[in-house]
Amino acid sequence: ENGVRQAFSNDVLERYSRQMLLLRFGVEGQKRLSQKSVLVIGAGGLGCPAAMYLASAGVGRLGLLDRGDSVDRSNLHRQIGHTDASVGADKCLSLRDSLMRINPGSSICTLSTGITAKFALQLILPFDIVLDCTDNVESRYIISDACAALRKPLVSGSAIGFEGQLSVYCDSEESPCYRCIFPSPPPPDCVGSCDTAGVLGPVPGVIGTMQAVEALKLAAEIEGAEVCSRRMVLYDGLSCETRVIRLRSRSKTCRACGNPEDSSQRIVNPAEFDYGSFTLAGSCATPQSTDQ
Amino acid sequence: ENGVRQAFSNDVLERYSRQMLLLRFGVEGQKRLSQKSVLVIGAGGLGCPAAMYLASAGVGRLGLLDRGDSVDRSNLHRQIGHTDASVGADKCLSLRDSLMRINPGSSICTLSTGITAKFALQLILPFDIVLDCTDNVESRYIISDACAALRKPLVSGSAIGFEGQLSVYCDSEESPCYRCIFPSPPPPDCVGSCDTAGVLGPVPGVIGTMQAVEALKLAAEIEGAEVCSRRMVLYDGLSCETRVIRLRSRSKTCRACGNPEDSSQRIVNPAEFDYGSFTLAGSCATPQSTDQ
Amino acid sequence: MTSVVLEFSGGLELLVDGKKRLEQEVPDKLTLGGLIGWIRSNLIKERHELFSQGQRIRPGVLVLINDVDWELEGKETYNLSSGDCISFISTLHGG
Amino acid sequence: MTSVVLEFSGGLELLVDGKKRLEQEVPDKLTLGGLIGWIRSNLIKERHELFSQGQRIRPGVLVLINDVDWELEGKETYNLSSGDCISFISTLHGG
Ligand SMILES: [Zn+2]
Ligand SMILES: [Zn+2]
Repeated sequence: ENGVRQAFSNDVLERYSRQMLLLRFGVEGQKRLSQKSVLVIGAGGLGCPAAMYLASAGVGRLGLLDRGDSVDRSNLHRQIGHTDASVGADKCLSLRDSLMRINPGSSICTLSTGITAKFALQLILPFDIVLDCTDNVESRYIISDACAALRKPLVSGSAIGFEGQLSVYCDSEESPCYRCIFPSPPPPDCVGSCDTAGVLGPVPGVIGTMQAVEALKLAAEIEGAEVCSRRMVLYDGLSCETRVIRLRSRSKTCRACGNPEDSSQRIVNPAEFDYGSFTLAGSCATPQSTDQ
Repeated sequence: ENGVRQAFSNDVLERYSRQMLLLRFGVEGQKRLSQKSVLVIGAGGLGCPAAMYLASAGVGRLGLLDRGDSVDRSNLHRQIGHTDASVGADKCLSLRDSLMRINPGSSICTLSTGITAKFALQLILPFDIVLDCTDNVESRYIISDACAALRKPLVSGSAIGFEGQLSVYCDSEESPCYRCIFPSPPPPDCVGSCDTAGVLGPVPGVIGTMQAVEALKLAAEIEGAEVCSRRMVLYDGLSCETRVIRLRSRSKTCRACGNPEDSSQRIVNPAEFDYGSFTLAGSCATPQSTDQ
Repeated sequence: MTSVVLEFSGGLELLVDGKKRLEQEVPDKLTLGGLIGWIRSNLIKERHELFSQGQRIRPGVLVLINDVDWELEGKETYNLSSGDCISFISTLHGG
Repeated sequence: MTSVVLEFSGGLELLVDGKKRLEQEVPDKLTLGGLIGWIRSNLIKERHELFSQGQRIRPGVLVLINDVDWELEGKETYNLSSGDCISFISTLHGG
C-alpha cells in the first residue's frame, strides 16, 4: 500500500484505478505502462481512437506522426479525435489537444513529416511499440520493414467501406512481419482508399480501438495475454461478422526479417530501398514476381 | 446533383461525404439518418464512443440519458467523451459538450434522471432506436421490456474486465428481446461491475463503437445490411478472440414480447412490474424459476 | 469415457482455474444436464452456486452446443456425443 | 463435380456480383491453382486481373483453405476435396 502511494499520486491512483483493479493488470501493469512509449502513425480514423484510449490509459510517452495534413471537414464523421474548430489545423496538433483535454498529464510528442523511408529507423527507434494507422501501401511496407529491422512490435490496422482488419507483427521471434505475409504489393489500381471508396465512420473506430487493446497488452505486459500475431481479425460491419484467421509464421527467406538466399535482397534499412518502384511494380500490367 | 444540393448544405455535403460515397449508403442513406432519432442510455464506457460516432455521422436527433452521475476521474481511462475539466460535471452535459465540439450542428437532448420503470415507455417512445449502454441488470430488463412493448430496435452492449458482448433485440418480428434470451435474472452476487472488477478501457470502446455501427445500419436502412439480431458478438480482448454465436428466435411465451400462458404474467408496461424484487429473486440462495 | 471440449467465459473460467478451454474425458451416455452436474461435482472447487444448482445451470449463463444456442437442441435433455464442444458463457452487465 | 464453398471479401465480392459466400459445383480433381483459373474463367465477368493472372492469385489477396493460411497447405498445388471452404480475402489499406 505504501509502495503504491509512493509510486503514484492520488490523481493517478484515481484515474487508473479501474484498470489497476484488474488482477492481471494491477499496479505493476500500470507502472510498466507508464514507462513505455508508443508511436501512433496516422492521426485519422484508426489513429484517433487508438491514441485516445492509449493516452487515457496512461501510456508513458505517446508519439503522433502524420504527414502534415490539416483537418478537413470530411474527416470528422470518423476521426473523433478532431473537432469542428480544428478544421484547417495540423492533424497531429489537433489530436494532441484532444488527448490533453482527456489526460492533461500525458506526455505527447508530435511530428508532421509523415513516415518516410529515409528517416523510418530514426523515427521508430525511440519507441517501444508502433501502431500502423496509415492509409496507403507504401507507408505500410516502410513501417513494417523498419519494425522488422529494429524488432519493434507493430500493431497494424486497416479499414475501408464496411470492413476492417487487424494484425500484430514482429512481436516475437516467431512472428511474421507484414512483408512475410505480403511479399509482393498489390497492383496500385486494386487499392481503394476511404477518400475514394468511402467508409462507415465507426468501422475504423472498431479496428483502431482494438489496436489500443493490443498495444496495452504489449506495453503493460499483461499476464496471460495473447496478442494478435500470426493471426488476423476480420470485421465485416455490414453483416456484423467477425473472424480470427490463422496466418503463417515468420518466413526464413523474408527480405525484411529473414535471410533471403541472395543476401543483396535483404532490406537492412528502409532508406536504401526504393518503395516507389516496388509498389508501382505491382501494377496489373506487369508480370508478377514468384514469391506470392 | 441538384437534388443533392437542395437537400444538404455544402458544410453537410462535405462533412458526410465519405459515408455518402458508400454505394449502399449514399445520399438517400444520409437523408434517412438525418430524419432518425437515437436514444443512448448510459454516458459511460459504452455510451461515450457510441454517441460520438452517432453524432459525427449525422443522426437527426440524439438523446443522452444517464442517471445523473457526475464525471469521476476514475471514468476517464475509458469514457473518452468526457474531459479532465469536466470532472464533477453532469455526465450527460459533459458528453454533449464533446459531441457539439465534433459536430456543432447536432441536435442533442439530455436527461439526467436515468431510466426508471415508471417512465420507461414515455422516455423511449419519442425515439426510433435505443442503445443500452448501462451497467446493471435492472436497467437492462427495464429497457428491454419497454422496447419490446413499443417494438423499438434495441442495440445492447456490455463489457467487463477484458470481455465484451453485443446483440440487437426487437428489431423485427422474429427477433427476440433480452428477456426471451434471459427469462430469469442472474443472482446479484454473480454480477460484476467495472467499478469492482475493473475493465480495460478500450474493451467497452470496441463494443460501444460496434453499437454505433449497428445503430447506423438501422437508422440509415443500409441496403443489404444484417444487424446482429438472433446473434451475439463475443469479444475477448485478453486473447484477441472474437466469435458470433447464433441465438434462439423470439419466444412465443416471453413475458415481455410474447403471450405467456397465464396472461396476467404479460408485462405490458414496465411501470407495473417490480424490477427490484425480480432481480433480487435471482439470489443464489433462492430456488430458481423453471424458465431458464 | 467420452471426450468433449468444454469452454468457459464471461468470468465462469474463474471457477475452473482460469481455463477458458478444456479437453475433457467425461462419463459415457451423459445428457447435457448430467454434464452440468458432473462439472459441478468434478471440476468446480468452490462457489458451486455460481455455476449451477445441481443439473440446472444458473440464470444468466448461455449454453452452446457446438456453437448453437442449446434452446434449439433440447437443453438439459441433449445427449452428449464424443467430440461435442459445450460452451458456458456468462453474460456481462457492465459498461 | 465437386461441391465447395467459396468466400470473397475485402472488395473481391464485387467481382462476383457482391456475393460473399457461394456454394459452388466445380470440376473434379482441381488443384487450388486450377480452382483459381476456373473462378477467373467462370465466375468473374470483368476486371479479371483484380483476381488473378491465370492460376496465380494477385498479390495482396490472402487465401485460406478451411480457415488456414494456404501457405501452410501447399498453396496452388493443394488438391481440392468435396466440402472444402476456400476464402479469398483482399487486404485493406485504408484508415
Ligand atoms: Zn518478414
Ligand atoms: Zn421476449
